[in-house]
Amino acid sequence: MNAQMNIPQELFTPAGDNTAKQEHIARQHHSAFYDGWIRLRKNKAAVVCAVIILIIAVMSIVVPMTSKYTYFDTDYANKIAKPSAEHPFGTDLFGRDQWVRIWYGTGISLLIGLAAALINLLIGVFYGAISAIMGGKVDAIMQRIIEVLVGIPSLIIVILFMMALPPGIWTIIAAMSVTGWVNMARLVRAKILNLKSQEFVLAAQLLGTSTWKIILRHLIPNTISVIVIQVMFAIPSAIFTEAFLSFIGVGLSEPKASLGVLINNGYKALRAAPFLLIYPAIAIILIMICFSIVGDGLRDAFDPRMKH
Amino acid sequence: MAKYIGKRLIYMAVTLFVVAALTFTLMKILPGSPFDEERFLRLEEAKQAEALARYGLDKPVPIQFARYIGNMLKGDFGISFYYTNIPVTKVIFSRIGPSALIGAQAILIGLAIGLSLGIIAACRHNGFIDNFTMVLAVLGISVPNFVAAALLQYYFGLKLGWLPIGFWKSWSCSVLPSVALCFSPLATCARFIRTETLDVLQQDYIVTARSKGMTQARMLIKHTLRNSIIPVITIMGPMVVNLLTGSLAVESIFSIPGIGGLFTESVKNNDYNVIMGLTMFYSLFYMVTILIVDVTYGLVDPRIHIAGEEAAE
Amino acid sequence: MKKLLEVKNMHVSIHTDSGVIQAVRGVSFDLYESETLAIVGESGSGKSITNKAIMGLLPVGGRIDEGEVILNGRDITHFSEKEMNMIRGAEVSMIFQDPLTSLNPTMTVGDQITEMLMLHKPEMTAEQRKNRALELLDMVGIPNPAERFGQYPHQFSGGMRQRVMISIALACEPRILIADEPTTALDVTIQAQILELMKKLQKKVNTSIIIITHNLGVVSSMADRVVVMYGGRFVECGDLDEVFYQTKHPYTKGLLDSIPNLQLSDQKLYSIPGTPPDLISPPHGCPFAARCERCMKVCEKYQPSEYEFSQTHRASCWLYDERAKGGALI
Amino acid sequence: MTKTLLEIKDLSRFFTLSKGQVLEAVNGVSFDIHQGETFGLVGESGCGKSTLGRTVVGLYPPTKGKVIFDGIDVAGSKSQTQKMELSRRMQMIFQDPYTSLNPRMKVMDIIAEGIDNHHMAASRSERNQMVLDLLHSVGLDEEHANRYPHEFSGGQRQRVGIARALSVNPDFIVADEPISALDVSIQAQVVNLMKHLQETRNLTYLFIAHDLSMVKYISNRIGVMYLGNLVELASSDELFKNPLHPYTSALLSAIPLPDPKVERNRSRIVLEGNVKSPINLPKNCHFCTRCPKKQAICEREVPELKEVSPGHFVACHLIR
Repeated sequence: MNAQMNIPQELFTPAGDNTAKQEHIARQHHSAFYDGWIRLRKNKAAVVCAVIILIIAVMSIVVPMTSKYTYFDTDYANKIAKPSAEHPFGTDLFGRDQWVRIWYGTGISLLIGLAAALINLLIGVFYGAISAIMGGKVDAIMQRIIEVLVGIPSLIIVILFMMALPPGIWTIIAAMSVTGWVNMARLVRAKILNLKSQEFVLAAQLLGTSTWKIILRHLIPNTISVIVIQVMFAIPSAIFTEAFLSFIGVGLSEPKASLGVLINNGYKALRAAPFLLIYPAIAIILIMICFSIVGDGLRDAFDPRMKH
Repeated sequence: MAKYIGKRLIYMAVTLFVVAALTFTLMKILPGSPFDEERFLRLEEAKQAEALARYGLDKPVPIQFARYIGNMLKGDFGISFYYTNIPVTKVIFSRIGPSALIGAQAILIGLAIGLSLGIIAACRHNGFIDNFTMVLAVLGISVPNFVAAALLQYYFGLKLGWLPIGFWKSWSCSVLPSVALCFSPLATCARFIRTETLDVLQQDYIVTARSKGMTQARMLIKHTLRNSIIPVITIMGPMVVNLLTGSLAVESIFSIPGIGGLFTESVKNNDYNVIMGLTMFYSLFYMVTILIVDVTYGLVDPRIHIAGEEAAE
Repeated sequence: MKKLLEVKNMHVSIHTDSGVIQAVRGVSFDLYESETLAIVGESGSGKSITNKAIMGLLPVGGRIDEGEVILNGRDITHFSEKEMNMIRGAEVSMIFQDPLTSLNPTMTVGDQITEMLMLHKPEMTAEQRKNRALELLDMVGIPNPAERFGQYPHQFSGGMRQRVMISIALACEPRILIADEPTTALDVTIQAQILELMKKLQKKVNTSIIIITHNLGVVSSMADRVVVMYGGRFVECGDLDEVFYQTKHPYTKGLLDSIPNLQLSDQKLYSIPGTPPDLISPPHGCPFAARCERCMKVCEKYQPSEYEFSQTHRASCWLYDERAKGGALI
Repeated sequence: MTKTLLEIKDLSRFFTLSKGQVLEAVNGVSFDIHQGETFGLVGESGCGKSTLGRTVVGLYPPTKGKVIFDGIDVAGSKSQTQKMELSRRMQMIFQDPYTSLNPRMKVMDIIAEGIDNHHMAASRSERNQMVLDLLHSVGLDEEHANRYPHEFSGGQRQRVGIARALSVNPDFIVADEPISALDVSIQAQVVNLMKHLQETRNLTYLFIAHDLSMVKYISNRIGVMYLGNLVELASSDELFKNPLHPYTSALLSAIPLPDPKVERNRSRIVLEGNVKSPINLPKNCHFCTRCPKKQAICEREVPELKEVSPGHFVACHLIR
């Protein structure tokens, strides 16, 4: 108790007007996105994976351009050459340089994954938003359509599409977009329906804000986190689907190369040269891992409540 | 309850019709048909017309479709072009056995390991097991099943020779395919049950349970798992469906006479009727699974009133 | 009267990813036999964390840094989980604020009551446990207990569920019942029912109650003694009449003046300016300094010591230091 | 006689949950609100007071009956100018400080939204100045303008909500439980602020709450609702001194008073049972299942609101 005793007498005088400090906010100022960014930065794994994805994307463009080999040059002289300085990833059955082919294939797979995810995003967001915003009858009908589409085994339909249409990158993307957008539509609709009943949207209506302005200023900004997270999971699943299609022989045709084609070729020559399968396999697994971890990181940072 | 199921059946019927229409049109615009092989071209004109007639391919398309739906309702999916004269239904049912076995084994392994790992991970949050499970789970959903199948076949089949590399001679032939297929259910299950359990552990009734002075084990079983296991039912549907599509590649790798392999085969051989039949089978199986999952969820979770009894005052 | 519980100079901190919250920064109080002690404070005052610390139910990252908890003469502050399990539910039990989420939704109400008996009364047979549970349901005023025994929590209204919580807590006739804002989530008429029930049961089961609330009306109708907390610290404590009528601490005075008096028709309601302190970087002086109209320089620098006004009435405020000339508030 | 700003005529609002299940949130309610007055509306959860508030401002269309605001039928067909005028003169303050502000918008833009909609500011600098004046009038300042809602405490967020409502110089504000999510000391701050703003800006309030003591402090007249019906209406002093309807007296006696001496020696009416579900209600006095003075007639007919003494209305068969 003695510490309290020797407090000087003059401290016992009124401390003057402290109203200024009353409303003061202790923590320094930053925005909601900034908050999410801090949480994301703390997640080391997510940051590392994001960097890896970037490096892969850049390499998949740069390597095919700068390398002296192309993805289709055949060189029957040194078929199935072991990985060497000349051919870091060796050569395949037709003597084609695997180094270029794998990077080219990764590029194609990423392109397909991104394109399919973005198209699904566009259709899904519009469908979900219109269904939620219009509400009533329109919403009911659009929901029936979704319930019917959900019943369709999407991969089977995609395979049939691939058989019916001439193979090519854009066919794969189109095929995957037939029922790929349903998930995004359901997530966006649920989020907007929830937002529509929030009090800040009611307040905006009362202030005379037009429907369009409510959508642009209130609904969309609060839905972005849901959309971004869903895209991060849609890209790897699109890459997986493409690889699957090429593996069962309905995907891209020779000499075009995607990870699926490379894995398929690698599988055919598995006994002779396992490395022809292992390198593309590692590539696709690495991409899938990185996207999953970054996706999880984004969800925990920006929308903690939304469960996977 | 009956009303609910009735409504769902109607939707299923509509979906099946849409799938049938979609597949039928795709069939019609498919390049090449089973009759392009030289064998067919060598037949004279009349013989060709007669063969087409026998398969009803000479009629205008809408009529063919109407007739096809009519037969389908009677359970007749036409006959396979590849396996000449054998009805499609017979072909399909003869090949369900292996697929069912592999699928069941894959799900059982996935559930057993996935659930236990996920639950331990949640209880030891941020402990070693938690991180290990997370790594395993991410790997599980990142390794495509056909890559896993190929590698398993190469190492355990070829290199070490412990297990047969394919075909369907004995039970041991089903081990490698099941393992290849179990990665994705295992991973999805582990991640899901871990998130659900972590969520439940933060609920108020867990604090109540702790305030009753019960042991950690009892609280885990009686209060935590009881609430976090129920939602696992909801992911059973998508899990089974992923298995369906996974079996397409895995069965062709291990050349297993399953319906997955059949589908890939009939795709290569443009065997229209089998493809149509299989698509309908897959679609029906897919929707029945989802219906069973929804109904079980309603029965198991006392809070949902599918059974229709009102909240007493 | 015999002293049941003694809390001495308790400090609790909670480690979260946005920083370490100094939730409780020095609180002491006692609880005597068959008495009702009210712990009053606004959100963030640490009233709930203090009691969860007593029961060893701190959230993840929570830790008792300093201080002691003496229950019936035994120091249970650092009891092992096993030892605490012997006490929880048997000697001290707890009921919580939100009846809608405090019961296990997938377990029948009957099972949740008998479970408490199973844990602490192993000698009872299943039959005896069921009868005791039915008796408890009737005791807390739930109509036709036999039928309701097998039903699930979602089939009960808010008020009914709180009665079930009480029957669970009192199943083993504990010496102490800690009620954490038991009626905050309920409507006024239902709240009156629950408060009457708790008073009736206290006499019947002879248990002491610690009621945690921010509603001074509930305090004046339920409590014998009051402890007021602010910013994680003890501010004032004493008998009901002492705290309400001879209020010493400016915060308590401010709280009392912020509530409209139904008898007066044109009363000017006093409102304490400013907002509660952020306990991640708590003020090093008196927590109420920033909002106190009689704040002195010393209040901003040093945490006030305690001053006694009667055998039971104490307050922690520099105004009552002899060097503060002005002295008493009223 | 002060001007009547708002007339509510036999207003009903039902929600059809599913076939055969109709939720009668508001059922045949009529009362007027005078210019410059604070009309308190109290009742327990599920009595329909929030639904009534939202129907009055036009967020929900009424199922039956009318809401006339200064001569304009709120739900009727209105010209564009009338619609904009209504959206300027009627505003609302919400209960939950955490969901009533858009988390992705700065406080400056939240408050300025109304000003932009009604083009009340000639230039951007004038707009910003108007926002700063509004912030000062609710006890906040420039430091808060560029911050986001998640950086504020509950009480401060509520004040931003009030500033937003004031931004379009409304005449009438519906406050839907503005203080029930706040601490006691912060409640008094917000209520005093609303009272001050009422005097300086000549506002009329419809103040909805379940905390009766705070409602008495701020209201001139108080209406008590039970399961969708208005059961009693009187001036706030009259209601507390001489409650007529059995439910009102039970409600008042249930309030625990922060005054130990009074609490010790007062007898309390403790109602048995709890509120019925408002779905498919029978045509009778809905309080009959819990009313200590219940008689046969109460279970057969719906009592109508009668003026038993000047300004004191009650809906109960026992009181003529």
